[in-house]
Amino acid sequence: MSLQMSREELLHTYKTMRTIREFEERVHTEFATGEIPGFAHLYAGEEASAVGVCLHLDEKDSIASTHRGHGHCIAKGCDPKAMMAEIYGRKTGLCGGKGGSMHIADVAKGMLGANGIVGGGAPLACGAALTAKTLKTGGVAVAFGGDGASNQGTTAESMNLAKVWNLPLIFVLEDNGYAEATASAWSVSGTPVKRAAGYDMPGVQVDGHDVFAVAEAAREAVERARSGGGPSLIHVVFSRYYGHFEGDAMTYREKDEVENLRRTRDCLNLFRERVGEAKLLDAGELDAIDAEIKTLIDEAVAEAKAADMPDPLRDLETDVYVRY
Amino acid sequence: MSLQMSREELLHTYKTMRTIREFEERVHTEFATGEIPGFAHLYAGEEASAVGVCLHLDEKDSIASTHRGHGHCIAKGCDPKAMMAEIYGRKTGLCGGKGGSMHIADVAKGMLGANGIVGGGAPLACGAALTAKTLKTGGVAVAFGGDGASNQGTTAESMNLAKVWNLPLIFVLEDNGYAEATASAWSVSGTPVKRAAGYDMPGVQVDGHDVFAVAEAAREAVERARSGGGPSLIHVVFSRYYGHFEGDAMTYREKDEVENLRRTRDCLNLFRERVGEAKLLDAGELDAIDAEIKTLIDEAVAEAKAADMPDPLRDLETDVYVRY
Amino acid sequence: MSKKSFRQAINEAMHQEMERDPNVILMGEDVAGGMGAPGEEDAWGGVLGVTKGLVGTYGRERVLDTPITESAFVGAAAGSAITGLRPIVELMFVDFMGVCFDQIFNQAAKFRYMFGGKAKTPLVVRTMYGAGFRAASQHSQSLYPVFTHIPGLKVAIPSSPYEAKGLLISAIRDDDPVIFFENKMMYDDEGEVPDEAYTIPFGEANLTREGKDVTIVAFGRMVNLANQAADALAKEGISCTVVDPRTTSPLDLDTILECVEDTGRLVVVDEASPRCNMATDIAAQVAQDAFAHLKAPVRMVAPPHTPVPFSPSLEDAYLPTAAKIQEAVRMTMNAAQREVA
Amino acid sequence: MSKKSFRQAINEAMHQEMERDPNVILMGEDVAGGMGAPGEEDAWGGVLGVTKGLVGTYGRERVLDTPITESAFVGAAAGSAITGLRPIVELMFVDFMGVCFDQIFNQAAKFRYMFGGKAKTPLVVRTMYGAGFRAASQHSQSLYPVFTHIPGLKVAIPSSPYEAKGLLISAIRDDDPVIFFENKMMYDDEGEVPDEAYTIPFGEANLTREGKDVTIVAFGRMVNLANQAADALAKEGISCTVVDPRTTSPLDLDTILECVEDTGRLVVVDEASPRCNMATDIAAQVAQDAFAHLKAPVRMVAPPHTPVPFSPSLEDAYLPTAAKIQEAVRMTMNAAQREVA
Ligand SMILES: Cc1ncc(C[n+]2csc(CCOP(=O)(O)OP(=O)(O)O)c2C)c(N)n1
Ligand SMILES: Cc1ncc(C[n+]2csc(CCOP(=O)(O)OP(=O)(O)O)c2C)c(N)n1
Ligand SMILES: [Mg+2]
Ligand SMILES: [Mg+2]
Repeated sequence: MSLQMSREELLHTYKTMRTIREFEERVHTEFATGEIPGFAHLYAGEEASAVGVCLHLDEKDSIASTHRGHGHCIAKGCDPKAMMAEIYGRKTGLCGGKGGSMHIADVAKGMLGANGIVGGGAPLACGAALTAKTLKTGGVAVAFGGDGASNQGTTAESMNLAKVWNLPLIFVLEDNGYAEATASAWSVSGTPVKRAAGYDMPGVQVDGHDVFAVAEAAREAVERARSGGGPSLIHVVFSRYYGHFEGDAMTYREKDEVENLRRTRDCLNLFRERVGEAKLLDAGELDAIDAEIKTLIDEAVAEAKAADMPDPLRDLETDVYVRY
Repeated sequence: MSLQMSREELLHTYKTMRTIREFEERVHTEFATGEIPGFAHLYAGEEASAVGVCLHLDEKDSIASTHRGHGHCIAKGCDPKAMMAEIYGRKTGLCGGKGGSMHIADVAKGMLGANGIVGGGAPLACGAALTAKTLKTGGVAVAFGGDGASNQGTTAESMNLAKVWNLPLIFVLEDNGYAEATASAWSVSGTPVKRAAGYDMPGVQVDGHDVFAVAEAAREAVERARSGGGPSLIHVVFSRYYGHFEGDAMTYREKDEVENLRRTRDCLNLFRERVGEAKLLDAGELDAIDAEIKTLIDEAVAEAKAADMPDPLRDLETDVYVRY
Repeated sequence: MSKKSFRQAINEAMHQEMERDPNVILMGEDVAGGMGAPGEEDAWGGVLGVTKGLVGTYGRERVLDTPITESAFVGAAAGSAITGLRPIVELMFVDFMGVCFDQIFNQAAKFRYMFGGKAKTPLVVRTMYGAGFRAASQHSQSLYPVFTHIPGLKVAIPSSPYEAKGLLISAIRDDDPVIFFENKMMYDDEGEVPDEAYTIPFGEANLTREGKDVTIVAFGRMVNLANQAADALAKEGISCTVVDPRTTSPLDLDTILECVEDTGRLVVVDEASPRCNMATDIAAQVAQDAFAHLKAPVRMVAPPHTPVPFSPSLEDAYLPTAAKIQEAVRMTMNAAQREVA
Repeated sequence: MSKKSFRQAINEAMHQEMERDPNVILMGEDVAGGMGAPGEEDAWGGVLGVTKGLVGTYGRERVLDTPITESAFVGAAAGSAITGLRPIVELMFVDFMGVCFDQIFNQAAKFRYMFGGKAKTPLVVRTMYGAGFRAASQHSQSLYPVFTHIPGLKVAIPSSPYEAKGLLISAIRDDDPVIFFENKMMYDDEGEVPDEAYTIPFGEANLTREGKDVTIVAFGRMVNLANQAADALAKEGISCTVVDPRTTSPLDLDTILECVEDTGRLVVVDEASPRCNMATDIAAQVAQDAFAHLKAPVRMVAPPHTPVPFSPSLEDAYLPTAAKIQEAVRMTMNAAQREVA
């Protein structure tokens, strides 16, 4: 796989992946303190997918995401500080504290929402693609979904609908090996690429630890979509570093599975190695980004903690309808 | 395709197909008189599918059917007289007049119901197959569904579930060219056989006008299921003779499409030709069956018309619960 | 103004709104009809012909046939609504909501709230409801109480061709998701309908009769039965107000309360199954907020707690009728009455 | 008899019924856990550990993990129920009903009626409901009014570990489809629970307090709040009856009516969204059937008509509380009272 990225793209890619990683590692530690309410499903280890795909998108393009949505949000341009505040349930959160981790959205940025319903996003992405097609905006849409979601009826229906309507849509199937405690090797019969072929849809499997591989596959699929060539599927194979949600003891995984992965297949390390070998960026530049992001996330947490909670009297019953 | 059927099977096959045809033609004419309430979706032209498949089933096997269910019912052994009475909404109907055409069922016979919901039957068939597997009855289940239903999420989910659970199940996809006024050539992207391959499921396409072809494919699939080999898909290609439902003017079809089909590809005619050529049955025997069935259906209609309607006072509120 | 059928009124509303706003699109199974088929283009115009002619005018880019995948296309409608279109999606029979409810109640209905007010979802789901069609248990349900229960949805139930056109145009111009219930028995009902576009505001009840003894609240087709009952009762000397709330969410409770304050008696007529339905919803709110004005027990008229039966003899007995409404009104008149202020 | 958590009580009910009847099976996402994974067999026992240990005893043939395809496996449960098994299926959060409702309300619920009484469907759907878990709009709904609305379903909502075990055993032995609602906030609640199997009949309300001034009807977790409110009100000299109907369908209306006849006042507490919910259902039936005994307006305590918010500050304000129940009771006591016979 070639490293066809401009210097700017390389920096953007690394910085975005690092932002996601730092964000998620920090949510992990903060969650353990008990201060973050509710659930959190972390994307650490999977950064290359969101970033490799969203590299080719701009604000006229839309994505629909999943319960494990922080990475997609950041890659699609959501403000990490507003996201952190949302996760803490603050009034300053991206959704005013009403949505929380599982419902972060920024429709103006084309981020149509994390989603608490497995498989819930694919039909919505069809709709965004239909808007792009109908209004001839030149936009495309991406439906992110997990291996678990790939079995859900909505995914199959959406693949057929996207094909029949010839929508500018990319299905990104993020196969992190598990749906909760169930292995994708068991729950997904056949293969996603063969399933795509069942709908006459181009499909390709890529190594999800390698952002260049993801980006290359996404470039092709996005170009196909933009040029009227219809939907595609990308089967991204990788792993999550943390439990299904924070608190999951992961008894179903090999003891050293994650440790090994972190050591040998980490997308950020692999990126550093690859750009180092190819002498495209130097380590100092990347270290500087790391430091910058660390500060950003420190601030995000501090600001979130300092921010006000929504006011029950004023905020509870607003935003249900535009007008009622 | 060989004609591997015993004489008894040949007679049963012809007689059952003729029963369905006569039943449906008669519902067609009776419907026109306005005496039959509600909807009727006729199976005429598709007899070879229900009969070719059910030939291999007995009472420990189950089928889940569709809105176009009369043929499946008859092939699975439901009493045509009780069915006709049901279609007329009589107390003597197979469901006491409560179900009507779209809900005829005879659970004791393994006929788990016609179904008003497109795609509704496949999950139920998974359940029947699970019962057979769990209780080791040796039974199998069949999920009948149309080309339209093949896109429905329930169908995709059921294919994966059947594969993952290794259920003794056969998906019979009855592709009659249309879902209402929409051509399957448009609505079904890819092909059913390729979709089955997407789930690592054996799949085969057969000519649905040829009962021998259907029976042969079904024999293989049923044997696979019974012997623990898991699910299969059979894509049956043919046509319906009447509109989507009674009253449909079929403006979307070629003017002489049905006429041509009746002339050249009728399953009953083809059967007669084939067994005649092979000198397996003689025309006289078949004519006698025709006469016998005509009488049966005449009686069915007469008895249905003469039967009482259910009594609102006694029958309206019963059968909701076993106990409430 | 001219006589139009309920079907024509709905068709005309869509025609005029599609003409007015290029972002309005229509999708559903066979709403155009004939996709991929050899026959004529506008073969069906919906299973009961309600969308007939629209594809001829607006083309297949704006009148989209769909495969039979309600989750995908209702969800696509929701997704298109938050990204700039104003979709009308036909969910043929409301009974089919079971295969796509998630996209309606967890997605479309909740976007705005979950996203902190930063989304609008101008989605209309047109759907058929109601018994009497001999269509049996899976094609005859009313189910609007289920949608009314869900915060984030609006629910409209027109009771005449005039109401249908005005309410549908309001629904299409509304920025929130609206579930629009069409009673399948009413498509051939005729009434005076203005030729030009007009709106009927949501949450404003319509009084089709004004009386002094009993307030009857009814929805959709039941409004006609309530009117018939009121006419018959007038001959017995019982004078009824008939309230058609038009929308169950938002609900014009104020008007209902005012009518009950005047009459002191309430009968609610609902075609939906009797538990947790609109009859209980309104009866309970009145018993809470206008209790002091009630002279007699509230009465609810609804079908029994059974699926809808197929057989005509049973289905006719299943449905509320004008006679049953009259009976309920007489019961409230004959019940031990109580003095009110 | 020993102290057990709500979670243990439910787990024990399943254990004992699976032991008693080999046709009882259990299925759902990760109800065993670990399918295809390298780690230990009984990894999860359900997302909140309710089914833990069952696979160890009954094996993977009777404790079936499923892919995330609720329509397929809930439908498979229904199909297995009419062909001889007695499945318990876990629909993790009731909010997910939107992707599989058809198999519940059009299939399982209606088989018996549509088939003229010639089928039985001994299906139990166990599912989590309720807010307070900081799980936001799509994981916090109550939704039992939607299931209560549907003829053919039974709906049970246990309010304590004791109730949970007895009602679940009844549900498993019942020949009709039962939706069994577990409040996710209650899993660690403890209470005395007999070790042996026992049943609590459906449709028989339980009076957890008996008083003379006000009848409070509440469901599930709300029963505890109602009891707390009753205890606090007793100190103010207001004496309350608290009714836990246990099942919303069938509903023991007779007991509720009797209590209202005694107290003359009714407050209904419901965690579900306020429109067409159980509070309106009961308030309306009482206002119809026990009107003559009501001294004061019925009062309903329910959340506002909004999705469930995420932020703790909002969610706490969203939910009914003992204080809100007390306030409602005081309002009925302070409302203009009316003489009754
Ligand atoms: C319809 C539905 N069913 C079940 C769940 C519960 N659930 C949340 S995430 C999850 C696993 C999803 O697996 P996958 O799609 O592989 O995504 P991953 O968590 O691995 O990113 C499940 C079962 C849900 N949220 N929605
Ligand atoms: C969920 C659902 N959507 C739509 C319908 C309306 N409908 C009934 S039959 C039918 C066409 C089905 O086509 P197909 O599966 O090919 O079966 P065929 O009628 O050709 O036998 C449609 C759309 C329905 N009954 N259920
Ligand atoms: Mg996964
Ligand atoms: Mg078809």
